[in-house]
Amino acid sequence: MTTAVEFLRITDLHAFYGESHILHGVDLSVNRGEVVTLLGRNGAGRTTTLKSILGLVGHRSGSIMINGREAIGLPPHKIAHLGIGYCPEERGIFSSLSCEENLLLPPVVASTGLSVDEIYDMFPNLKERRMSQGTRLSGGEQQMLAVARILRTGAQLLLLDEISEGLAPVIVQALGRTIRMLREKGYTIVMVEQNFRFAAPLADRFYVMEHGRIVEAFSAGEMRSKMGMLHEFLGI
Amino acid sequence: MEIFGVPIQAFLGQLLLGLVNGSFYAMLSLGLAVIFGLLNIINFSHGALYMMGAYVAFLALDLLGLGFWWSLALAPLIVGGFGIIIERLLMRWIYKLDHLYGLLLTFGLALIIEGVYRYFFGVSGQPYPVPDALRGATDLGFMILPNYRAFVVLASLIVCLGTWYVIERTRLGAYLRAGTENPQLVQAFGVNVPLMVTLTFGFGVALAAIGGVLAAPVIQINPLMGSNIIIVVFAVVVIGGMGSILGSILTGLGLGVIEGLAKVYYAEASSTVVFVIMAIVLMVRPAGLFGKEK
Amino acid sequence: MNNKTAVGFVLLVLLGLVAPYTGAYPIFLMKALCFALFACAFNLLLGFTGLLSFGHAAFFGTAGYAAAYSIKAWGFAPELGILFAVTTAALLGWAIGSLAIRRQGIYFAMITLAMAQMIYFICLQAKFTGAEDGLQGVPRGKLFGYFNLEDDIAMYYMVFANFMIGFLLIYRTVHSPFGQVLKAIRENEARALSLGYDVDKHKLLAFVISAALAGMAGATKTIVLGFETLTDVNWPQSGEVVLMTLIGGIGTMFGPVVGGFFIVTLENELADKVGSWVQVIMGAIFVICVLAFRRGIVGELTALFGRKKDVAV
Amino acid sequence: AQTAKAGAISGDKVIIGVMNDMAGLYSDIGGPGSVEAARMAVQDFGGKVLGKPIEILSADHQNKPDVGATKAREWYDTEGVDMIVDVPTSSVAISVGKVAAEKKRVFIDTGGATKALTNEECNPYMVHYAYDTYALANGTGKAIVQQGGKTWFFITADYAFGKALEADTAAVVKANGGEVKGVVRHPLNASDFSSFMLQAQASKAQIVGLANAGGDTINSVKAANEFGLTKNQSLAGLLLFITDIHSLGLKTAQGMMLTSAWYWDANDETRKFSRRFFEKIKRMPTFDQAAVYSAVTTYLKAIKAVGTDDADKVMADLKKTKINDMFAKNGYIRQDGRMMHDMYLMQVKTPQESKYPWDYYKLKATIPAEQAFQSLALSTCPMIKK
Amino acid sequence: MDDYILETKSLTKEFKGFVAVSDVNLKVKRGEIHALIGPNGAGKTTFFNLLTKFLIPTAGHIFYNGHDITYDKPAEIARRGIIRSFQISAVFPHLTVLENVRIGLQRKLGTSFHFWKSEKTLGQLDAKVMELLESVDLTAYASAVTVELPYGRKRALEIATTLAMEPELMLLDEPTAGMGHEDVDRVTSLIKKVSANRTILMVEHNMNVVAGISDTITVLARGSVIAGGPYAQVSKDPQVMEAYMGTAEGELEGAH
Ligand SMILES: Nc1ncnc2c1ncn2[C@@H]1O[C@H](COP(=O)(O)OP(=O)(O)OP(=O)(O)O)[C@@H](O)[C@H]1O
Ligand SMILES: Nc1ncnc2c1ncn2[C@@H]1O[C@H](COP(=O)(O)OP(=O)(O)OP(=O)(O)O)[C@@H](O)[C@H]1O
Ligand SMILES: [Mg+2]
Ligand SMILES: [Mg+2]
Repeated sequence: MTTAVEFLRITDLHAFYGESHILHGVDLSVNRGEVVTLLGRNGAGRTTTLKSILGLVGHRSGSIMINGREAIGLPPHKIAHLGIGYCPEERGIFSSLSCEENLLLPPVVASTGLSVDEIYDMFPNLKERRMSQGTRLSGGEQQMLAVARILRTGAQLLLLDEISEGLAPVIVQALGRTIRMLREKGYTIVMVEQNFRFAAPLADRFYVMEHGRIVEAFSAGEMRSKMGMLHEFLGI
Repeated sequence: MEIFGVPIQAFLGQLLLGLVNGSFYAMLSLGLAVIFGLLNIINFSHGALYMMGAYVAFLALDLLGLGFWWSLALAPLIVGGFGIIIERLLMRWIYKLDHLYGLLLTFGLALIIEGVYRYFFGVSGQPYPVPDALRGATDLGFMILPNYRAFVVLASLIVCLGTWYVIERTRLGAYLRAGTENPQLVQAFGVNVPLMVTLTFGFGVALAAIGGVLAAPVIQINPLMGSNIIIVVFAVVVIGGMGSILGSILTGLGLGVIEGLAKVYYAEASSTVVFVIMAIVLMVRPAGLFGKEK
Repeated sequence: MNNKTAVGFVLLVLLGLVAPYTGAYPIFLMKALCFALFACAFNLLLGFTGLLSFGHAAFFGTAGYAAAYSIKAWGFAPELGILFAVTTAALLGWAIGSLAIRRQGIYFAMITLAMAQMIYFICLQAKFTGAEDGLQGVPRGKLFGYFNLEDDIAMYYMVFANFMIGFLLIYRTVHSPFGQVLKAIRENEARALSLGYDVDKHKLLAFVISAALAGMAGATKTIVLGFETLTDVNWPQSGEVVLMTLIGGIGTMFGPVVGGFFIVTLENELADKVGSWVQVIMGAIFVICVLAFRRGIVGELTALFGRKKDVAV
Repeated sequence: AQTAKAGAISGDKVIIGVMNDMAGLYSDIGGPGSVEAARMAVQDFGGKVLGKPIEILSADHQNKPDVGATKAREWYDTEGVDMIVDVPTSSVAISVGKVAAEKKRVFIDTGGATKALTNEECNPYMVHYAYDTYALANGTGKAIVQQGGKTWFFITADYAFGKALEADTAAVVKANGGEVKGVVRHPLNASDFSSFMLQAQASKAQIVGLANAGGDTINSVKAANEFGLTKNQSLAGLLLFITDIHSLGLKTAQGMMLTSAWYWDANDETRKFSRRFFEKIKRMPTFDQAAVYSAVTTYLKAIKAVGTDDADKVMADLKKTKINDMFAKNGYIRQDGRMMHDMYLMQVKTPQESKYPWDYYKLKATIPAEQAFQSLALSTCPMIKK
Repeated sequence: MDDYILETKSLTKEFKGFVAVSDVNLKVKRGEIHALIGPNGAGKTTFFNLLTKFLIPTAGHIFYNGHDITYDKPAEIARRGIIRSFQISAVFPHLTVLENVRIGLQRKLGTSFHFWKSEKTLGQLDAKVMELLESVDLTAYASAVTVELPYGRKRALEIATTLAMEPELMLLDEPTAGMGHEDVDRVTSLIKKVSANRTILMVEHNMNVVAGISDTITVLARGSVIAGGPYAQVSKDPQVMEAYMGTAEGELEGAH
């Protein structure tokens, strides 16, 4: 086993939307090459955690170290250049851009990204609808595009929010394969997932959130022993 | 040969003159569209900024002795710079609010700018000569076209098409279009959106300023020149629909021409014709000629 | 009507009844009441339907002309003149409204502005308006053939009565089944549509009511002052009513009243004090309100006295 | 305190209110300059009349009749203002006139152009002092036809004011043997006049009459120059102030004909006044501002003559005394309130002819008062018994 | 014998040469829960949009209770009793929960244009509102402002509002998308509960839900119907497995 290199460390993160205090001191860390999943109920604050990493919330405090750099004071566009790719919950496909323009939009932040051809091989639907206006794609196609888009940029840390939502089983399986492949390529991934059955076999470690706090952390190996707790928190 | 009782020569002449006016509409509505795109603000002060452009030309000549060409280069920079200051100082605070507040803020701004200019320059207007190089007129056979007017059409076409190309065909344009829809996400991808917003506002304002400089030699420079034109430009924008850049350019030119023809056939109605067309377009195509339903 | 609204309401009525005996200038009071009603009518649209009309001067002014003309040329009694004017404004509201509601948000604002500008041009060119001279010397006449309105006090109470009628009608409209649907439309138009509501017709009705009441304000003002001119149909007047509502408090019941009085007073006071700076000051108020004072006077006050933000006073 | 005894001054002060447009369209014609002119008049009068102080108030009516009328009421009622002067913008002038009649106080309008003030809207307390649309149209039309400008084309602002100017001018042109070749009516604030210039050019009329005002006139002149119209045709401005010429510049405006009520550079008296005025305002006075000076002086003289500021007595004196000052020679105020004085047909100098700043006009003809203004026979003023 | 509430005949939708829905003949039996499934981009949402008039069909017809409704307007459709729920939750955020449902009931009163009446006249509806809230387990929240509700509750509220319209036919587009397991279960049983006396047509990717409550399933792929019938039958169809699952082994169970 190689020694784990810490890629992301969040300490005592508080986040606010306007006056509402959403995150109350989140601590978590992710090592290079790991896949980590955040679990929790609707509204637990998982999306907010991802957004806070990128500085997309109203106000935040605490510490966010990305690859050894403190990101808490940086504006979002600088944080992205530390090597982060973000796939938002609501997909964020641009309607005034074609499918392909959407795909090519995010600036490349490192040279290690996938090529457009590789991406099209992975998602044949997108190739077919390449010239279509972004939001004319079906819900699922948009979801694929949102994931595909950040694979091109070479970002090493991927923040994926509910990527399996609204996808046909066949695509969900394909996504699972993609994640595994990305992990093999050394990408670091933080996923937020509602779909535990999708996330369970993929992740190395899990965090469980509740009311803006991390309430549990365990590794894939400990999963069996934690089922009772998961059932209590998530009704799984 | 006559067209509806007007000799064809005169008809062509009027068509051409309409195009000149259309150039101003096009340039102003383009500026509005660019700003609206990224900031989601209808810039009510656009007319006032257009007026400022004309005043820069006047002052450059009056105080510094700098001629038209200098002004054409300076005005967009100065007024655009002013726009950037406004954006940084005022606009940023209202992006998260309902878009109507943007309209109200810029309306107030227009009142202030206009009021200040009235105070310092009075209302009776300032003279501005046609630049020497463009003096005189060319006999086109069917009409005598002042060279300066021809220049206005050409210059505004170049500016407009240049803008169109950048926005619709380049990567920078793609950022702009994407930023229009979801600025947060574009920023999360690593694009410096606040800077982009500021510069875009500055650019839209600069377009207005260029319009002002171009207008200076042909119409009276006075503090009210902006508010006279801005409402018509709003109508142009409604007719064209703010959806497309090319749309605002074409609508601007087209309405200039229609208005020009109205001046020949029924001059009394030439200032209402744009509004009538707006009403008709709204009945047939609520989203405007080039607009997309949201 | 909740308790605090009721208190405010009683206060308003009392103030209104005793105002002419406080030494305040009667013409000024009447004028201010007319503008307050105008702002309330406008607020029905902006505050309670979420539609920003930038052309409300069209209704205010057109009704003014209708009243002035019918009274002066046809010898209508004041009440008939007002009725005629309100009808005219409502019809115009229906015509402009049908076009404007085809678009939303900023477009709506621009369309109303442009249509109002067209009305301005028509008023400028038409014969019966007297163009830039205006329609002057409109007699106040006798209300119901009995009350001589030449008497300022009688006139005042008629204006106040008009104001109260308008104000109560707006209150009723906001708190009616119709008002509920308007609120729903403002919140989520697509959902209201899918629940089977004809959204456009509801918006149009709100628009027409607002136009009619703006017309009532305009007609009353004409009778008070005895003339109607282009100023009232021109776009700065549309801007002014927005400012009144904004500064008083958008979406509050009493805000526009306060705003109306505030601006009319300001305009009057500034007239012989600051000379050419009036416009700049108005502009600055706009900017300040938008940046730092969005709830307006009444909104801020209610917030100060610890009410919930969402309460429409 | 309304009915003052002979020898009494109401409120122990004479208060004069200068009301006009301080920042809008007409602010350069009157505006702060009028206030200054009124002050100069008071100063020249010695600051006191019948031993009582004279005070000047000023207000900006913002071109809004309701602001003007409300202010006027307040002035007359609560501030004790005895006379209001200036008031440009026809609608405001008429409504202030109504207030004056109701309150029975003096109102001398110098800034308004509408001839309605001495016709259907006339009243016993109102004087129309400087000019009106009839005088402008009539003076210019007649004088030009007499000088050989027989064929006319009108560019008219399409509303009552423009149409009245056009109609009055056309009538006098025809009466003097001229011909109207055509008319084009443009909407207010048309901004681009090139298209109308083409039509004017095509008409081949000798004179192109501009029956519009302010920015419309200026933009017309600019377009006329650009299209070379002035090579073969002459422009006649029916309502032009010296400030308009200033803003056009002589290069553009040269050769135009126009009628003016007064010119600063006419004689030593006018020059003396104007130089003093220029010291303060940095502009030469317009005829409106000169008229304000004259009107205030005339009013104060009348008070002195009758020994009271009682409006009825003052008005009676005003209507029988001749006015002789730097503004008017042998002027008098007619029954309908019209102040009768000579008008002047001017031609704008070429840049070569102009020797010093503001040296803009040369006198082409003096139009005697009786010819310049509408005759009483034509007046629709109800006070005139026919 | 079979009573069909909704029937489409050769329904087709083309977008600039791309056929999203192609010649679909679908029959929905009265009183059933009918699920529409299929891979992403199959045309399910487009099909829904055609039914509710958000899109105009290129060809084909739609019959509802025997009437041709192909060219009706959206509001007319709603008045006929076809109500659709949105994929993104559609509530009136700043109204209370009670008012939300009442808006749904209010239309039938016929007073929606009555600006001269007091809103107190709406009080007569409150009993009915509470009944509806009861049925979706929201009574406790009646006076809460809607924005403050948790996600799953908002969906429940939306269903209550929809029920207030007394729809004969409810169209649900991915009703459980983005929900946690608890909420999924809550909403599933809710759908089952309200399906009494009415017909439900829903699009859903969660196979547990589909398997649990639907009576009939239609599978769409590339715009065409490839299979239809009860769950047991459809889930064994190799073509469906191929198109939907990606693997032909095993039973159709879904990734959830
Ligand atoms: N823009 C916002 N403004 C105010 N509050 C917000 C905003 N976005 C989210 N919240 C609140 O923050 C809390 C956490 O939301 P978050 O989106 O992080 O939850 P989540 O765990 O991702 O759940 P979900 O499964 O619903 O996506 C919720 O209570 C939500 O209502
Ligand atoms: N307005 C449109 N213009 C062009 N193509 C469209 C339009 N709307 C949908 N499409 C295309 O039609 C196809 C079907 O889309 P639809 O949204 O109906 O799929 P769906 O079955 O709902 O898929 P999902 O399960 O992913 O939501 C997609 O390929 C989409 O790209
Ligand atoms: Mg989330
Ligand atoms: Mg779909």
